[in-house]
Amino acid sequence: MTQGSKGLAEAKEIYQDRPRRVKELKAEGKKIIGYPCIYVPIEMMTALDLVPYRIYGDIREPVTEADRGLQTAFCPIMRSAFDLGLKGKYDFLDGMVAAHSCDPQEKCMRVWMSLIKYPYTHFLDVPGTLHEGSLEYFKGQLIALKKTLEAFTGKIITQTGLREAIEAHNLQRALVRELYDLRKPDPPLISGAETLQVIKALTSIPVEEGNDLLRQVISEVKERKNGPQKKPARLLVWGNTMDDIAHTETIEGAEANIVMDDHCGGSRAYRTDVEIAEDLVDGLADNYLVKLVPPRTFRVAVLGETRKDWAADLESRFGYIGEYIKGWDVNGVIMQLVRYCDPHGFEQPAIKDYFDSLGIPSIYLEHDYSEGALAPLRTRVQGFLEVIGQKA
Amino acid sequence: MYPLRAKVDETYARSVEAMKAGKPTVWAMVNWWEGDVILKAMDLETVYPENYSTVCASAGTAESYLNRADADGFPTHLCGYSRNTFGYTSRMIKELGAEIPPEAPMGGMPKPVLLLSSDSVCDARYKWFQALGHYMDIPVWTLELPVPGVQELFMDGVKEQCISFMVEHLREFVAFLERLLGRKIDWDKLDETMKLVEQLSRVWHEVNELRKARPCPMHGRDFWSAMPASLFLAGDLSDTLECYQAMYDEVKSRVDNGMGAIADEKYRVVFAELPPWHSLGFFDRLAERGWNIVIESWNYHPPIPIDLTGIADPLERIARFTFQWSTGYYERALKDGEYLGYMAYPYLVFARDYKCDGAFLHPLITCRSASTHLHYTRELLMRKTSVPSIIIEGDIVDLRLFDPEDALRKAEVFEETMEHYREVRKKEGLDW
Amino acid sequence: MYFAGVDIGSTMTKIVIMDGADNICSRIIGPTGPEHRRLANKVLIEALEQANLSFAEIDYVVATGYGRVNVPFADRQITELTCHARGVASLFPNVRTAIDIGGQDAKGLKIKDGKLLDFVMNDKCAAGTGRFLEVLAETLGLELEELGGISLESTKKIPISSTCTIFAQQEVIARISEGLPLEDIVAGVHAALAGRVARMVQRLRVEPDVVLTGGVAKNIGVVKAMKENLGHGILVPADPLLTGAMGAAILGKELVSKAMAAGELIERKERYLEEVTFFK
Amino acid sequence: MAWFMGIDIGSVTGKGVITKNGDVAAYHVVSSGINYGRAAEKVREELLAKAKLSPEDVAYTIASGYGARNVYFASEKSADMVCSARGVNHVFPLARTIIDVGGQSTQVTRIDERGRVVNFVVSEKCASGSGRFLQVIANVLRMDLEDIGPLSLKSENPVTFTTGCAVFGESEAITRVCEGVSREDILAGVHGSLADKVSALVSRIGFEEQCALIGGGGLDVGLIKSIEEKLQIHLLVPAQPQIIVALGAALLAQERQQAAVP
Repeated sequence: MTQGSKGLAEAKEIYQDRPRRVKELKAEGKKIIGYPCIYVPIEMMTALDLVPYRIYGDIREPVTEADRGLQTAFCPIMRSAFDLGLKGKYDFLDGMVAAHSCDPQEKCMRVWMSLIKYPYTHFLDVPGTLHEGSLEYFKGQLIALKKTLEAFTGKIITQTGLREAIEAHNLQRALVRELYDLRKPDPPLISGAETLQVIKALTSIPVEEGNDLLRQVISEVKERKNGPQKKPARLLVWGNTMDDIAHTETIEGAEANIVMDDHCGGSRAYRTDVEIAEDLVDGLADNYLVKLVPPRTFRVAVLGETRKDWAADLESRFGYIGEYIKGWDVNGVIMQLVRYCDPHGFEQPAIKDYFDSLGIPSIYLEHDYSEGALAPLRTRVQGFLEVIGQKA
Repeated sequence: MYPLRAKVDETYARSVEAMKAGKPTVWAMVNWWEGDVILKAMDLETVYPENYSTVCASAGTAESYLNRADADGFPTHLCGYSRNTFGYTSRMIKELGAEIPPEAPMGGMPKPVLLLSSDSVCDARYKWFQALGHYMDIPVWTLELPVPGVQELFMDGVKEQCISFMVEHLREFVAFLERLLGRKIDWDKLDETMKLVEQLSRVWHEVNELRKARPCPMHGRDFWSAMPASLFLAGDLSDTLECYQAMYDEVKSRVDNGMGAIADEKYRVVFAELPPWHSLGFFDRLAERGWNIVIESWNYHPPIPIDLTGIADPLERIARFTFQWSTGYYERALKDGEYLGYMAYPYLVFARDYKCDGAFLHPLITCRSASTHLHYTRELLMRKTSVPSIIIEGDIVDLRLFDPEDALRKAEVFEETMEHYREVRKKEGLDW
Repeated sequence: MYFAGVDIGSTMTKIVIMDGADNICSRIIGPTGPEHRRLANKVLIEALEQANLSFAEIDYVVATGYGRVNVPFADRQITELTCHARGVASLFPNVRTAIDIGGQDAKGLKIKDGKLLDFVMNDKCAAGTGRFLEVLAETLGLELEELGGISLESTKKIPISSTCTIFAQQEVIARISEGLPLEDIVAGVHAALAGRVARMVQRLRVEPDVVLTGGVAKNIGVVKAMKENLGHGILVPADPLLTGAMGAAILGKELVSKAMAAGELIERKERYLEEVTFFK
Repeated sequence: MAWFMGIDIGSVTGKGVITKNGDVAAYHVVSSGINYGRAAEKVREELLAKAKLSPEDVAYTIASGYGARNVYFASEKSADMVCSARGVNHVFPLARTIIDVGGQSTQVTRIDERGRVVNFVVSEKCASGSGRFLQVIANVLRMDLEDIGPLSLKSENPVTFTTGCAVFGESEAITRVCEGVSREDILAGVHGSLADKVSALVSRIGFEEQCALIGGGGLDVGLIKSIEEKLQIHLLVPAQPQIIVALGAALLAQERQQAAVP
């Protein structure tokens, strides 16, 4: 075992018991702020020495309380998270910042904040389009968030403080991208499951600790001999939020390596950096509204176009995935959705059109947010791999 | 009251004529006046796929469209209205070379020059028009309606930021329309149109205020038949205004003469979401049991009136008007510590102001955004005013889902529940 | 040379043994019932006896189907999707769309030149599978085999609106109590099943030739209803249960001959003619 | 002194009760089969025979349950929640919550001290939350419904049932059998998932001690145990849990008849 070999093991540990670290920090007097998705600018929390802690569901926990506030036919991820909230599993939080990233989350978090009162809550509106006024409005929303965070902590977010926070999170983004680059070789140096554990760990601890963890993992992964095996299929997983290794094992249990992903439990939050602009909030607004890629934002090839071109439209919406496919030498795409997701659901069949245009085989898998819902997918995945094999 | 319903049907016929006459038509999402007033002022014939899907469902053509959308690869869990429209468009474009399908009810929806979506209320309503690009290269414009948090709206400057964002956005939209149509907007006409909308909405609001009377003079069924004229701005607006005024007089005289909408008002009930259109007769059977629907679905009501006089810019009046629709209840919500200030909270206000005995909540299975908040509404009404709710599932396109027999069986039991909570509210010192 | 295809479904085991010239030496449909599923080895012994072969004489064994995972006497596992496609194509070279309605699932396969291009699958809801018919036959007190004939008598099929099998069952009971004609109810049941499967398969853009396999393919009523739903003629193999096993045997043969042509050594597992287990 | 009859035709069994002065004079249970009308008649004949009465002796009859409309001889119909409320209140005056695990659906009803419905909730249009699920699994395991409860209690490590669907619960059970999982662990798993459904229903309308369990589910000690563990309560279970709705119907019959006669 090399010196850095604690990395993956530690990531796994945190993954298995996420609240452990923040509870320690809370005991030391730190304040923990929950946030449900990647649209929340956690830099502002870091700048105030608050610890951002991402809220997930738990595919192993039966949902028994959520009906109090949500119907059954509803994003099962949010339903599960909300259920955990009602069961007191998130009681250690000192506050919650929600964002209007998608409709289910907006509605769910408004209900959540109404039923469970935390010392601090804030709701951040996110415009649906990228028109001229959108950025300015969103900036106004960020400034409002800044104000309530300051009021809650009784501290001021200084330029230096925010700059340092942004730099720390940009460093984290860079390190994550470095980690993902280690999946370009064949076989990849790190598996999809391991990557998922690392990402989930990062959303459970302060940014600096996360960056140390990343450095350890990267050096360990580079040196270790017992990495993933070479397998015929190199897959990209596109989807909403895959947050449990049960998701990846369904695929990597077969003759495939997941070498790249594009979903909200994976690379998406780390794809782009926050620009250090003169007004730092401008940089944040630009990254969180414009640069983030989830389909919840309405994108067209040309703003205000009076003549539409579907192909250009697809390129403008999915072009970055095309880059992934080239860069990571992907030979198949799994479009994996935890069901009842409108923003991603409506991308079908458009995104399939796009993959077809690249000549990349793709398969759409839709399942409930439970471990057992994944087992039946195995035959589908293996069948898909056989289809790829025939093409090869 | 029915002339108002007829106005909507007219618009489909008119849009078809318009297309035949080479005039441009628009497919629009219900946008709560934000875009409609402008379309109206620019003489654009507009149809509403959401509304048209209801028509298809009642006419029995929906199923074949749904199957077609399914076959084209759209996930079946998506909004039923959207899948109906995908199927319709697929048939029109892929099979009939942009000709209106012969089986299409009410003359059908002609191929549009513009898809006007709106990001208010749910994601489906803009993702869906974006996805129509799969069939036709039609420009899409998405209207922005900001939805700040309840606490956050009342922070310094936030509300004005929302308004100026909307105004700037609408100015861009007008410029876009002018580019698209190659003609300028008539600002005076826009101003006039908006004035009419303000007036008829105010009258329509007053009509519904009258329903607070005991017994309630107007049943939900009459609301449903009259609502579309104000929501879709169908027909000639000054006619519409007169219709609503006539309606006001009729309802007022009923109040003055103590006339109720039903024979014997035993239960004052608030109804949520779209009704089961195909079996509205069901409400008569409830009426026989003394159920009066005294108020319903806040989102199909006009905004609580605000004073817009003295605001010269019609775009700003539109912005404030629509924004008031979605945030008009926020102030009271904040006082109650409730953060779902628009979808669920208004029902609490209804239950209190209309002194309701119970809530009839009607989730629409394939319309999640219309149903998401209903379970919470149940919780909210019970927690804050001890008003019980009955939840009976239905759907917007699969009409079989709503089972009147079963619903009636539950309604009968629910009467004991309503009786019980009447006592509870008395003990709590509430006056109904 | 001899090749065996072993298709272990959710309720029965199907085995085909072929020689190098694709002649079928034996075909066996094994004991039904979940408890017996582990005894696929017994079915193979039976098949070997029928073909007068010893296990050692089988050059390659491919296992497929629901229970393919831990088959101690198989050289290789291939999904039922690929195997069905291959098996159907061997019988109908022009097949473009294959539909297999099994006891616990339903599949749609898009095929070109014998190769699987794309597929859809339902194993989430029983209402789209053969189980739907089993449950309702039971309810009506009929044998599964009787359904098809009876439904042809129908003059006016009664729509079954319930999407869930259990509630379809309640609905059927209600219809019977109303004294509606049996044949019309059965026809309604067939239409309901066919409608669900057709919608799923249409995602593949159905092209002829269309082949229907699985136990349900023996039901003339369902075949008729599928035809009405898809607007294409439906081809049904003589032995609609065996296409998966056939495909498995053929794929086995192709693997071996491909390896031999390339002068490679075909990879074989240690094979034991023992009970199948289902532990991971 | 008049006699009153309550008939409850469920999707699986038909039950009937004759009362006199609010006491059970006779009760009977048959299988509903596929003809509810006939099932109702059969129940009635048996009841009259047991109570040694002729049809005229019965002053008023109320029918309830899924097949209520097929009970042609009933004076009127009433919803099962109302009947179960009356019935439970009669047997357990202190009960304020009723869990009714029936053949086709599961219902939670809250009642007041007079046996009137305070609030209620019915499981969604799916059999997964109903006793039907137990029946299906019992068939797979080739067991009688009566025997599954005691066996389930023996379970060391229950399997988790992942599918909501009763039919796929069946195929899941089949798979487990093949995997060699013990029957008690499978049964305990089914009981666990049913208990989850029940507590999800309870979460919607709240809960008040004491709580009664009725319907066919009340015959299943395994289900009783898992619900008690899930909700952390003690359940009141009548000796004949499946006839409570019929009993309530008979009591309601008396109520209605006395209301009718001035």
